[in-house]
Formats: sequence, C-alpha cells, structure tokens
Amino acid sequence: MGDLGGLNIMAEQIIFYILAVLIAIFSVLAVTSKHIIRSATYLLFVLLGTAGLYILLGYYYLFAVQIAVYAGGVMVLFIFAILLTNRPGEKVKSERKDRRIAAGITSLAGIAFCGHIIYWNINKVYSLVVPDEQKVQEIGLNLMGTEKYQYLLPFEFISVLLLACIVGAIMIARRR
Amino acid sequence: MDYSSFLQMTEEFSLLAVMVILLVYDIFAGEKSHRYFQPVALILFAAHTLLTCIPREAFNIAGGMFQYVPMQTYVKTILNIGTLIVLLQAHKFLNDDSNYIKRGEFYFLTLSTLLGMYFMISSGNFLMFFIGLETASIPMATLVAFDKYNKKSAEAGAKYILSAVFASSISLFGISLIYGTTGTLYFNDIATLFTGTPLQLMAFVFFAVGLFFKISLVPFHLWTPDVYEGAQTNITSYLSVISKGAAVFVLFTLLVKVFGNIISDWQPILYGLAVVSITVANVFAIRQQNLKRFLAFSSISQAGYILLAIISGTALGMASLVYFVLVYMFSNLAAFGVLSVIEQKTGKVQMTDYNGLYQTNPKLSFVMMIALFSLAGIPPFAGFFSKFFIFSAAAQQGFYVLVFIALLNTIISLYYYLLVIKAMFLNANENPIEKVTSDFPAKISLVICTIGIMIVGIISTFYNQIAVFSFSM
Amino acid sequence: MQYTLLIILLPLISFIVLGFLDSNLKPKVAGAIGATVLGIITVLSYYTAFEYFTYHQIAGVYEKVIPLHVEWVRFTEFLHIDLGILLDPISVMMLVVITTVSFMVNIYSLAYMEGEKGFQRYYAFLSLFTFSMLGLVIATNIFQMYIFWELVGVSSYLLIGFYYTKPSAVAAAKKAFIVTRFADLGFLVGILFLSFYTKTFDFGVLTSGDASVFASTAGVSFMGISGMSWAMGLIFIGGAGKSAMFPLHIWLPDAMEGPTPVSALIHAATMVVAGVFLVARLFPVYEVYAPEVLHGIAYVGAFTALFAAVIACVQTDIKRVLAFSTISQIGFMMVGLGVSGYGGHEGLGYMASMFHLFTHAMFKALLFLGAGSVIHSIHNNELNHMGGLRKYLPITNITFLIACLAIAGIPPFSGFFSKDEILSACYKFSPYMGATMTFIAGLTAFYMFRLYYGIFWGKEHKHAHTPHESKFAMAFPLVFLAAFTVFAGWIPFGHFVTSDRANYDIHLDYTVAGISVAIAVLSIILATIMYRKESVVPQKLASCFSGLFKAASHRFYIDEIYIFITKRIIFKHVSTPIAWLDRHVIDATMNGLASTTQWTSVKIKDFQSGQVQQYAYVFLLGTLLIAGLVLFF
Amino acid sequence: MDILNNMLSGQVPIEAYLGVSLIMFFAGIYGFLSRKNLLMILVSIELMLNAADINFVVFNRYLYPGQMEGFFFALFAIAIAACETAVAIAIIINIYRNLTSVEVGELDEMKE
Amino acid sequence: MNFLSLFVLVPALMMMGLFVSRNRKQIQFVTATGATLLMILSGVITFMYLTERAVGNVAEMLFTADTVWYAPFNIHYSVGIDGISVAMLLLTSIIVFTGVFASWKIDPLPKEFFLWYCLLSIGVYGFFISTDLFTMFLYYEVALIPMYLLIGVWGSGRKEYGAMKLTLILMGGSALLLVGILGIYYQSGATSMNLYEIAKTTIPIQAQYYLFPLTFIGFGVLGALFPFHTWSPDGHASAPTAVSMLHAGVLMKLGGYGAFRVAIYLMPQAAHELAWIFLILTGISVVYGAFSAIVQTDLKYINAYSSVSHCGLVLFAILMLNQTAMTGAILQMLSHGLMTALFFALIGMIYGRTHTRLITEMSGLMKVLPFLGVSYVIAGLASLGLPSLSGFVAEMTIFVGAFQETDTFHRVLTIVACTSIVITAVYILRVVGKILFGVIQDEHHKHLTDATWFERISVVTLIAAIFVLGSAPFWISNMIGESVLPVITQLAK
Repeated sequence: MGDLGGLNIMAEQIIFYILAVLIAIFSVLAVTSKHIIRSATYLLFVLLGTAGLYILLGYYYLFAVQIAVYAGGVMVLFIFAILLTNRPGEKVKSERKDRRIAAGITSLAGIAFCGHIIYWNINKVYSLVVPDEQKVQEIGLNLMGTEKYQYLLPFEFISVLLLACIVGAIMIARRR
Repeated sequence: MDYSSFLQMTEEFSLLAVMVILLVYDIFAGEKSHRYFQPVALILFAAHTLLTCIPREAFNIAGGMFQYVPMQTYVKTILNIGTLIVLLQAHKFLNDDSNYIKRGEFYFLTLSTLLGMYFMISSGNFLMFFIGLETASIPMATLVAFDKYNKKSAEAGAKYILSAVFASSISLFGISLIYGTTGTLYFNDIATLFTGTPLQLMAFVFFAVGLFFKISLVPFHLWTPDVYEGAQTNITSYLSVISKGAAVFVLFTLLVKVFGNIISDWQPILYGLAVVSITVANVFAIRQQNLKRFLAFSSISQAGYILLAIISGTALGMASLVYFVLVYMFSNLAAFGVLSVIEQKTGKVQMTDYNGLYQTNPKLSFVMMIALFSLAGIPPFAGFFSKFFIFSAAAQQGFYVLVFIALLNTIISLYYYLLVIKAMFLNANENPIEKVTSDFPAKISLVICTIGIMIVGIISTFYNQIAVFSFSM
Repeated sequence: MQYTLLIILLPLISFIVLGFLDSNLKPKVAGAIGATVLGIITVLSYYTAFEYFTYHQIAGVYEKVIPLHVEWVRFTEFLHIDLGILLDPISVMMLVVITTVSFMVNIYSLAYMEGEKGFQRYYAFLSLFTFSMLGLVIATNIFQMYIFWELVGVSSYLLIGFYYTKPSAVAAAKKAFIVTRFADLGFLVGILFLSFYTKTFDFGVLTSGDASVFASTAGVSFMGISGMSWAMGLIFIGGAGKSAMFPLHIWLPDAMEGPTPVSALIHAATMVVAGVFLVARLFPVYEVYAPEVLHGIAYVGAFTALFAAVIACVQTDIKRVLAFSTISQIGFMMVGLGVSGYGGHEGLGYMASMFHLFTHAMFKALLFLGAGSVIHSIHNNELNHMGGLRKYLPITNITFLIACLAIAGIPPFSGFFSKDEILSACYKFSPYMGATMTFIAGLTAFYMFRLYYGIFWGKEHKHAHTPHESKFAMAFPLVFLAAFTVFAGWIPFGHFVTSDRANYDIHLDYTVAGISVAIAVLSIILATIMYRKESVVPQKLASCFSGLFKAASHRFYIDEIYIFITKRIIFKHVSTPIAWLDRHVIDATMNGLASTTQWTSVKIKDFQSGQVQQYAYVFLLGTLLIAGLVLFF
Repeated sequence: MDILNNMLSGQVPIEAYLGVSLIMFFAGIYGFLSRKNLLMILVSIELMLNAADINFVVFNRYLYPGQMEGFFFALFAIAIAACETAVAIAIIINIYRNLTSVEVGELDEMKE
Repeated sequence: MNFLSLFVLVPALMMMGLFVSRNRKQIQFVTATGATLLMILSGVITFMYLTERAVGNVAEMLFTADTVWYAPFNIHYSVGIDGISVAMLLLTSIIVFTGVFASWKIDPLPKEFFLWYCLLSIGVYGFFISTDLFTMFLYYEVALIPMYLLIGVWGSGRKEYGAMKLTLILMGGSALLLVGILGIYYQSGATSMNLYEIAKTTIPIQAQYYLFPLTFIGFGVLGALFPFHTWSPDGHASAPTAVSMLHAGVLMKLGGYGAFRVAIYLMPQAAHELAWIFLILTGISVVYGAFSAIVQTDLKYINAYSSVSHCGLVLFAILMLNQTAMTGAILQMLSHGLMTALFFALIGMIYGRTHTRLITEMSGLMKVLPFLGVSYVIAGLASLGLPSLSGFVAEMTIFVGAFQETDTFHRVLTIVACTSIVITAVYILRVVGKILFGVIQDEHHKHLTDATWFERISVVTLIAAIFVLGSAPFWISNMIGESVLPVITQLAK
C-alpha cells in the first residue's frame, strides 16, 4: 500500500459518493416523475448506478449481468410496454395527495426505523480486502458444483422457473 | 462432481418428468391424439402421486441445499392428492372452447408451481427457498389471470402479481439482512448463528411477512378475497389449498429449524396474528354474498387456526399441522368442487342462488354441507379432529387463552357456515338452480373428498402415520 | 292384621279399574263397583277397629301395630321413605270415620250424580280420594303422610274441578290446590328440618318419647326461635293449609263448587281434618319440644273459629254457610289440641278434639248431604230461593234438624259431648279461651238455625217444579248418619282415643256444659225469632252494623287480599318483569352480541377497498408494526 | 478539507452502501404506494429488488468475503426479478387489453 | 368395541337402513325396528348391570372396553357404564322410541328427518357410554349439530332464528368446555384422557380454579344454566315434536351428566370452593324459570321455561355435593326427561290439531281430546311433583339431600328452591285450566279427533315410564346412589 493506495481509496470513495447521490436522486425521481418514459429512464440510471457500485465492490461479473439483464432485457420490456400502453407525452396520474403524503411519511419512518436498527447493529468490524478480479472460471465452477457453496441445483431449478414464466407470459400475452 | 446424488430427489424428478412429457405431448401431438391429453395427464399425475408416496431415509444433497426428511413425502403427497383433485375438477372447465387450446399451459403452469412448492419444502438454503417461493407464485399469477378475457380474472392476476412481488421484495430484503447478520444462507448454519439481535429480529420479520402473505394472514391477507373471487374457481381452490398448505408447512419448518432460537419472539407474533386473522376474517366472512369471497375469508380464518399448531413448535404441533392441512384440503376442495360444478353449469356463485338447492341437487348439497361442517369443526367429520388436535397442541404449550379466543371464533364461523347450509336446506326458493349433473372426473373428485372428510377423522391411521415422522426443535 | 292392606288396596284397584275403563263401563256398573268396594272396606275397617280395640291393649295402653312395613326409597343412611301401615287409636278411628262417610257418600252419589256426564270418572276419583285419605291416616312416617297428603290434594283438585266446563269450578279447584300447595311447602320444609335433626321420618321413633332422638336439636336456633319450633311450626303450616286455618282458609268456601257429596266427604268430614290429624299424630313432639307452637295453634284455631263463625252468619249460599261452619269447627278441634297437655286428664283437649273430629265428621257430612238433597230438589244453592221446604222434604228436614242440634251442642246429640269436652279443656287452659269458645259455640248455634229456618221454614218460594223428597239411595245415608249423630255421643270415647293411648273416663263438667247449653239454646231462640218467619230484625241488625255486615259478607276481604297478592304482586310485579327481563335483557344480550358482530362487519367493509396499493400500505404498516413491537417490547 | 480528508480516508463505510440501498428500497415502496400507473408501480418494484441485491453484494464483500453466497444470491435474484417483470408486464398488457387502461384505480371491481 | 358400542352402532345401522329406504313404509319399519331394538338393548343392559352388581362386582365402571385411538394424544375410545349411565341409557331409549312414534307421519322429507334424528341419538348414546374426555366431547358435539337442521327444516314459527340461536349458544358452551377439557388433561399430567385415569391424579388447585368454571359453565349451558338459558325457549318453541322431546328430554341432561362426571368428579377441590357461585346461579334458574313460565302464553315457551327451572334443580342438586342430592339430581334428570318429553309430545299433538300453541286461543279441549287431555293432566301432575309420579321422588331426594348441608346459605337456597314446587303448580294448573277445561270457544276445535294409535303408543310408553319411576323408584335410586359414591369419595379427598 502507500499513497497510491490511499489515492485509489480516495478516488473510490469519491466515485462511490457520486454514484450514491445519483442513485438516491434518480430513485426518488423515478418514483415521482410525472412522465412515465422519464421515470423509466431514471430507473435505467439507477440500475446503471447500481452496476457501478458492483464494479466498485469488485464484482465485475455481476456488473455485466446487471447491465445485460436489466438494461438489455428488462428495460426493453418496459419501454415496449410503455409505448404500448401510453400515448407519448401523456402525464400519468398520481395517487390522491393525502395518500401520497401518508406513503411518504411511512416510507420516511421506515427508513428511519430500519436505518436506526441497521446502523446500530450491523457488524462494522471488517477488513476490506482490496478487490481482486474475480475469475469467471471460478464462478462457473461454483455454478456447476454440487458441494456446499456451489450452485448447480438452484441453477437448474431456476430454469424451470424461467420456462414457466415464459410459458405463462406468452399464454397471457398472446392473442387467442 | 457427483451429479448422481441428485437422483435421490425422486419426487421432484418424477414431477419434472410428468411436466416434460406433457409439454412435449402438448406441443407435438396431432389434433386427433390431443383429445387424450387430459386423461393422459391425469393418469400420469396419479401415477406420480402413487409412485412417490412412500417416505424414505432422510438425506442432504448439494451441500445441504436440499434437505429431505420423511415428513416431506407426506406433505408432498397431500399436495399431490390435492392437486389431482383440483385437476379432476378442472377437467370440464378445460374442455371449454375458449380454454381447450390452453390446456397444456394450464397443466404445465400448475405443475411448475407444484414443483416450486416441492423445492420450497425441501430447501435447505435461502436461495433454494426463495427460488422455490417464486416458482410457486409467479406462474401462479398467470394462472390467476388464466381466463384472460375476463375482466375479473385479469384484475385478479394484476393484483396477485403486484402483491406477490411486493411481498417477495420485502422478503428478499429480509433475507439479505439475515445474510448480513449471519453470513450464510444455509439453514443449518443459520440456526446456530441466529441469536436474536435486533437486526436479526427485524430481518426475520421482513422475511416472514413474505410467508405470511402466502398463507394470507391478517393484515397481509387483503389480496386474498379479490384474487379468489376473480380467479377461475379451480385455480382459486388450488391457491387456497395447495399453495397455502405448502406455505404453512414451510413456515413451521423454518420457524422450528432455522429460527428456533428466537422462539420467544416469534411466538407472540404468531399469537397476535392468529387472533387477528381468525377474528377479522370471521367478521368479514359474515356478510359475504359471493361464495368464492366467502370461502376466501373462511380460508383466512382457517389459516389463523393453523397458526395454533405452528405456535406450539412441537412435534405434536407439526403432526397436527400436516393433518390439519390434509383435512382442510378435503373439506375446502369439496366445497370448491361443488361450487365449480355449479358455476360451470350455471355461472351462479351468489349465496342467494343457492337457496333451495337441496330440492334439486340433494347430493351436491350434501357434499357441500359436510364440507362446511368439516370446516366448522363439527364431528364426526374430519374437521373436528383436526381442529381438536391443533387446539390440543397449542394447549399443551399452555396457550389456553389463545385456544379460548379461537374457540369463541368458531361460533362466528359456525354461524356463517350455517348461513350457506341454511340457504341450501332451509330457504325456500321458487326457482332453485336446476338439476346439475357433474361430469365424471368432478364426480370422482367429490367422492374422494367426501370419503376423505368422512374417514380421515374416524380412522386414526392417518394421523398416527403422520405423527411417526413429525419433528420439532 | 295383614288384611288392613286390603283397606288401602281395594280403593286403589277400584280407581285403576274405573279410571282405565272409564266410559267403556256402564255408569250403573261403575257406581256399583265403587259403592261395593267401599262397603267391603267399611266392614273391614269396622272389623279392624273391633279387633284393635279388643285385642291390642297391653296394660291399659293401646299398642302401636305395624302390620306392614317396606322401605320405598332410601335417601341417606338414616332417612328413608317407608311405606307401611300404622294402627293406633287415632288411625283406627280415622279408618272408621273415613270409610263410613265415604261409603255413605258413595251410596248417596248413586242417586245424586245420576245421569251426570263422567259418572264413571266421578267414582274413579272418589275411590282415588278414599285411597289417598286412608293412606294418609295409616302412614307410619311423616314422609309417607306427605305423599298421601299430596295425593289427597290432587284428588280434591280433581273432584272440585269435576264440572270442568264450569269456569268457576276450574278456578276453585286451582285455588284449592295452589293454596294447599303453598301450605305444603311449609310442611315440606318442616319435614326437612325435623328429619335432619332427628335423623328419622318415623312416627314411631318421633313419638316414642325417647329424648335422645331430639338430642341434636338442642341449642339449634334460627332468628331467635328454636329449631324445633321452626320445624313444628312449619309442619303446622301444612296442616293449617289442609285444614283451612286462617289465613289459608280461602280455598275451602270456593271448593264448594264441586259436587255436593264431594263437599260432604272431602271438605267437611275427612280431608279438611287432616291438619288436625297431623297435629294429633305429632302431638307428643309438639307438647314436649314446641309448646309455644302448640299454643300458637290454639290461638290460630280460636281466631279461625270466631272469624269463620262470624262470616257464616251472613252468607247466603247454603253450602258456603256450611263451609264456614266447617272452618269454624275445625278451629274448635285445633283449639282442643292446642290447649291440651299430655296424658290423663291433662290430655283432655286431645281426646276432646279427636272426639269432636269424629262426631263432626258425621254430622257435618249429614248436613252437607242434607243440603245436597235440598239443592238436588230445587237446583239452587241460594238461601233466598228457599223457604218452607219442610213439607216437601220431610226426611231431609228431620235429619238436618238433628244435625243442627248436634252442631249447636244440644244434648243428647253427639256434638254436645265432644264440644263440651273441648270447652272444658279450654277453660282449664285459660278462662278467656273458654269464654271465647263458648261464645263461638253460641254463634254456631245461631247461624246453623238461621240456615235451618231459612231452608225449611219461612216464606215458601216458587219453584219451577215441585220439590220432592229424594230417592232411597239419598235418603238412606241421611238416616244412617242421623242415627249415628244421635247416638255417637254416648260412645265412651276416652276409652279408645287419648293422648297417651291409655284409658280415660270422660266426666262431664256440668258448669261448662250448663253454660254452653244455655248459650246455645239462647242463640237458637234468637235465630228462631229472627228467621222462623219473615222478620225485619235481620235487616235492621244488618243496617245497624253495616260495616261489619258488609265486611263479613265479603269474608273480610281476605280473598281480595289474595287476589291482590297473586295478580298484582306475583303476576304483575314479579313474573311479568322477570319474563320481560328474560326477553329484553338476557336474551337481548345474546342477540346483541350477534348484532354487534354483524354491525362491525358492515362497518369495516371499506377496509377491503379493492385498491391494491392500499393493500400494500396495510401490508407495510403491518410489517413495520410487528417489527416495532418485536424490537421495542 | 480535513474533514473531507478524514471522511474520505480509509474505506467506504458499509453503512454508506446500506444507506443507499435503504433509500432505494423505500423510494421503491413510496413509489408502489403512490403511483397510479401499473408500469410505474413495476418500476418501483424494480427499485426494491435492486436494493436487496445491493445488500447481498455489500454484505458478501464487506463481511463475509470467504464465500460467494451473497454474490450468487444477487445473481439469481436478478434473474428472478427479470422473470417477475416479464410476467407482470404480460399481465399488465392483458389488463390494458381488457380495460384499455393501466390505471391501478380501475382495478376495483372486486372489493368489500 | 364391546357390546356397549351397539348403542352407537344400532342408530348407525338405522341410518344405513334409512339411506336405502324407498318409501314411508320402509322408513317407518326401519325406525320402529331400530327404536325397539334400542329399547330392548337398554333393558338387557340394565338387567345385566344389576345382575353383575348383585354378584358383587364393585368396579366403578362395568363392561369397560378400551381401544387406543389417537396414541399421540393418548386418546382412547373407551366405554363403560355405571348405574347413572344405565339410567341415562334407559331414558334415552325410551325417548328415542317414543320420539319415533311421535313423528310417525313427519312431513316433509321423512327420510332426512330420521337420518338426522339417528345421528342425534348416536351423539346422545355415545356420550353416555363414553369414559374418555375426548370421546365424550366428540359425541357431545355430534349431538349438537343435527339440531340445527332438524329445527330449521322441520320446525315451526321462527325456526331459522331459533335454530341458529340454539346452535350458536350451545356451540359457545362447547367452546368453554373444550378449553376446560384440554386444560384438565394437560394440567393433570395424566397419561390418558380417560376420566378414571385422570381422577387418580390431582389437578393443581390454581388450575382447578379456572378449569372448573369453564367445564361447569360449558356443560351448564346445555343444562340451561342461568343466564345462558335463552336458547332454550326459542329453540324448543320452534323445534319439531320429536326433536323437542329428545332435546329437552335427553340432550339437556348431557349438561347435568357432564357437569357431574367431569367438572365435579375431576375437580373436587374447586367444586368445594366455587360451588357457591353456581349454587346461586342455579338457585336463580330454578325460581326464575318458574316465574317466567307463569306469564307465558305459548305452550312450548311455558314448558321450555319450566325446563329451565327443572334442569336448574338438577345442577343445583349436583352442586350440593352430597350423595343424596346427587342421586336426586340424576333422578331428576330421568324424571324431567320423561315428563318434559311427554309434554312436548302432547304439545306437538295438540298443535298438530289446533294449529296454535297459544293458550289464549284454546279452551275446553278435554271434551274433544279426552286422551290427550288426560295425558296432559298427568304430565302436569308429574311436573308439579305428585307422589307416585316421577317428579316427586326426584325432587324430594334433592330437597332432603340439599338439606343435609348445614350452613344457612345452603339451607336458605334449598328453601328458595323448594318454593319452585308451588310456582310450578301455579303455571301448570293455569295451563291445564285454560286449555283443557272450560267450554270450547273455537268452532273448529269442536271437530278435532283424538290421538291416533301411534301417538298413543308414544304417550302411553312415556306415562308408563313416569309411573314406574315414580312408584317403584327404589331399584333405580339404589343403582344411582351407589354409582354416585365414587364421586363422593373423590370429593372427600
């Protein structure tokens, strides 16, 4: 370690805070925006921000998955659905004001409550190893293994879920 | 890497095989041979039920991600029988013109949710558990919206998916916190690490509400009546019996196996939930006119009763719980069966439509009556025994007041069950529902249910068998 | 003396046969069966009396004979109801009285009730009554007595209500039953008290004089009154009810709604003296352990005698006059018992009372039967519809006169002897008591002759058809009883029935006898002046004492008080409110619970709004709430 | 500057990551409760799921770096989230076909 | 399964027979045969019981049998009888028998009627032969539910209301009971739910303090304990004849029997300590019921309130906790069962003819309906405690027994209870006077016909039973008396 390390760390911190602020702001914007398409865009930013966090934490594979699945898959679905159901430029209605306020207060209370509990109880004794690059091979082996901490069974199982969802979604979405 | 150990999951593989065969059949069979799709499906599924009904030695595979204990075979068999009954009852509905084409999907989706429940039941790891939970609920949403040109059905589907996803998000957040505090997702490891710090408690609550949602306990129940009403009747019965049955069993095992250390914390939670669920559901049920909504509230209050078995956390409670699910399955499916037979024929689901039903349909009325009596816990029907046992299990742990409150509620529940019976037997009606002849599979299903209601209580073998493999902390 | 069982059983059999066959039997046959059975048991009881009084005296004391005794129900180790037959002087005497009068009434009814619908039923009831009454007198224990006591009450109810289509008869029957039932409550509680302390129901044990039986009663007291007084007082209430003592007498005048022979049998000769018999039966207990109660009995008896006599003077219904006369005479008997001591001369009152019971039964039955004969001939009971009937009804006239003389206490008729002994006993007890009773005796003579003259003398009244003397069946009992009345006084009663069951020679106290006879004669003369011919004196007297007259003819408003208590208080202010309470408070609470639940159900329906976001909101709140509760509590 | 320096020296504290995820989570909840458009609600749900994913990853990296459980859970969770979204969107489109609207307020035919 | 189970089996077979019956003739054949069989059976049992006792068998329960049913809960199916059960079985058989004849021509749906009727009798019989808490409770509930349909379908007047009320309130009672039973089982630490096993243990006194009220009230509700009696008037008023008979005649006895067998027997200490509370309640029941009956105008209401009064006496006597009073209580159960059944039978028959039950609308019926009239009078006399009819023996045993308690509280209550015999006389005579005596007012009533043969069978059987019980009570009273002893010994512990 040394200065460079310190600088690295500081840079990492700065990047993190920028990302954190962006994520927070876009999260809020995503759920408050009056235009649905903008809302979706903000969501995309949040997801990208999250992907950024994954990089910061050294999980590049997850970063890739996040980008691929969310930005590539889910957002496309969203955009598609939005275009199908909304006329462009149309503002979407919000809930009644009192309900919004109630929801806001509850959410803030929830943040306060959970934040309080998490902050005071989370284990803060940790020594962060500087993230070394995860080997995809290792991931692949773990994904294909049957020992403890290996994930072949869920991997196989989730395929059933995916298949079922596809079948179900197609059944619902197709005409006749 | 030894994949052969996976072969021990016979139940899952057998079900998967049925699913695959049906999927292939559905896709590739010609118009002509497609007529035999349903009989083949039913026979295959029945065969699966029979083949997998024998308990085996307990085992762990995939490093403890999949944990089998013999009790699970009973639970899965109960779910299988229930599913079979539902499929039998759905036979006619699937032969309708509008649904004929979707039969393959129906079976595939139903069985995949069932498979999800299997994994949920046998999981030894939160990841498996979560995937199982989602597999049991996401395809379920499409089933709820199955009748997609029906506004109600579509609405119900939307409500279900939104609520389910909301619940699973919170649950997922809870799991993440559990992971954060224990550092592992394996049940066996968590059990020792989970000591009840505040964060762990919060994590537990966040996680548990996901299951409470599935079991539809008050106040996590609000989606239930709407979805039950909107979904096609057979799917409603599937939802109310199979899905719920799996969830309560899982709740019990999780509470006992994973969260056993914080028993003094979850017992009060369940206590409160049981009281609130039973009471609120009963009060709501009183004035329901739509029988599906009515049964929805009834099933919520039944869920409250089930908590009495869970709260004890003993082997006795476990056996009583499984037994209760078995009995509840027969009773509720009988009621829904009658409902679906009549609904498919006449489209009537209002209580006033049932006025004077006995004059024209004595057999259906009779089945409905014993089903409701069984739900109300009236001897000599099985419901009496199951209720008695869960009360007994709770009383054994000293929850007398809870038992007492639950019992007082049985008065209210008896009242509304009697309302239906009154409609069928007592109320005069100029134009009762005309004579309805049910199709053969539905008849079989009703006969199975009736026999089940009649003998499962009086013959103690069922309970005693279940009790052999029940376990506790 | 096992055959005495037959005396009981035969009427029962007769009742069962008649009751079951009912209208399948010809009336004549039914009557014949009833009368024959009575005839047989009359003979049997005479024979019993003969045998008993002849052979069962040991050292001058009549022994108690128990020819039959079985345990019926066992309550506790000590307490058990037995059924048996106890023969001692008073029960044997009662056997004679009951069978005789009953036999006469049975014969009389053959003619009197001829052609009535339900003739068979009537005879069945008569048999039932005879059975019950006989059972009562031969009871070996107090509970057996209570049993037959109740049966007697029911037979009385049935017979009073014989004309069940007549509302007044039904009402009278009901009243009789309920009033006596009320009194029986006292009896029952008294029995409970007594038996609890003495650990026995048995008369033999109770009256044996064995003090150890009562040992546990010592020191027992409640509200300042000793336990035995409570017990015996309560038992007396039972007796007072049956024997129509004030204020429980109100049922008896109304009971005259029954057929006249029934009145003669039950409400003059037999059942109404059950109370007297009860006190006599338990006399040793009263005398030793509850003397103040015994005195109370005397005062109650005296007051009742006076009270009833006054009322009898102004009543116009001949049966009612006789009814009040009965009440008054029973009062005499009660006084006799009340003033009596135990044994020898001390026990004079006891003996006199029993004697009076005996003679009174005969002549009062005679009076009633006579009245029945009159009523039968003119179909009316009102005194002002009568008059001058002596021409048409010669036998009735003579026999009635004999009875009147007897009751008035004119020698040598039987009433004189018995009443005189009572008066003697009274004087012995206290001069005031003696004087009062003498005065009442005078009143008795007066109202009896008022009655007699009113019926048979005075202005002749127009009748729908000419009255005529009754048939033989009715005349025979009159003559028979008249003969009895004439001669019964000469029976040396003290040789048979005394308080200590030892012989006692009756001595006439001539002073007492002289005074009472003189007063009786004076009263008769007064009555003769006033009522033999039409006279203005009664009217004048009536207007003179209009208050008293009116009160007396309304029987001193006792009935009104009862009606007030029952209708106003019990019905209106107890039962109706309770019934209201039941429906509108207790039941309403139950219904209220139900409707509250329903109401809640309607009120909270908006909770289930159909809005999925609201569902999620509730979901979230629930989660946070549970988490909060778990964490912070 | 010192303060900033102090703050920035050392590693990013775990609380900061958790704070981000918490904000995201409750923003999602707020959105779920306050938006009327079904798709917007779905957007909110994505936020909630994503927040949980971050938690897993953070915990894994910071507290339990020995195994990759959190990592894999996040991986699977992303897949599941995609499934959910797909099905939900299918159902929403179905709603749109039936009601020509995706307003959640319209979904109240069944209530009480 | 020993032969006692025949009592449950025969009605079950009857149900099967009814199931295959095609017409009314067959239904009548099946029911009459079955009912007669039950009569014979109970006669045989009585005889066997007495013989067994005579040869000196002193076990608490005879003819016991025990089969493990639900092993994890130690639930056994165990049966056995003592003198009390024998008496109750006799009573049940008589009433079931007469009930069958009283509803000989029931309309509509005779088959269903008798099916439910048989189920009801299964419950009652089963309850009386059970010696296991669970089976007792099971049968108890079995007996409750057919009532709803029997009243609801075949009843009259506000039948739905009455049926619902009855069912729910009784269900409430059984809710209390269930908690009580579970509590007893777990607190006693017994290894079986068998009554006699539990009796060998001692339940902690603190537990007894809440378990005793629970069980006692639980059973008391069925025994029309004040203030939980309100189901009785409405329920009885709307029930069909045979159901009223069976319900008032036997089912209400389940309450007293259960209170005796479970509440008192298993929790003697609490019984001693808490009896006074319930004594007051039952004392109120006795007088209150009687007073309420006075002003009623509906025949069935009168009888229902009178049942409240008489059944109150049963519980009252049980709470006196001595042998005599308890024997009296059981006798009173028998007696009340018989006479109230007779009453309801007669009321049903009269109602079937006049189509009214209001006493204000009837008069002089004795003239046209002599048989029914006389029977009614006999029933009335039995009710007001005429010697030689059953009511007398029972009441006297109770009063004598109750009076053995020496303190003022018990004494005063006893005397208060005694007053009921007067009040009873008032309302009985009022009714008899109003409806039977007097002149017929209603023209239609002049052409009524008297009882038919099957009605006569029913009525005569009941009267005969009342008479036998009243005139020859010694054997039954001794039989009961000795069977009460175990409870007394338990109380003396």
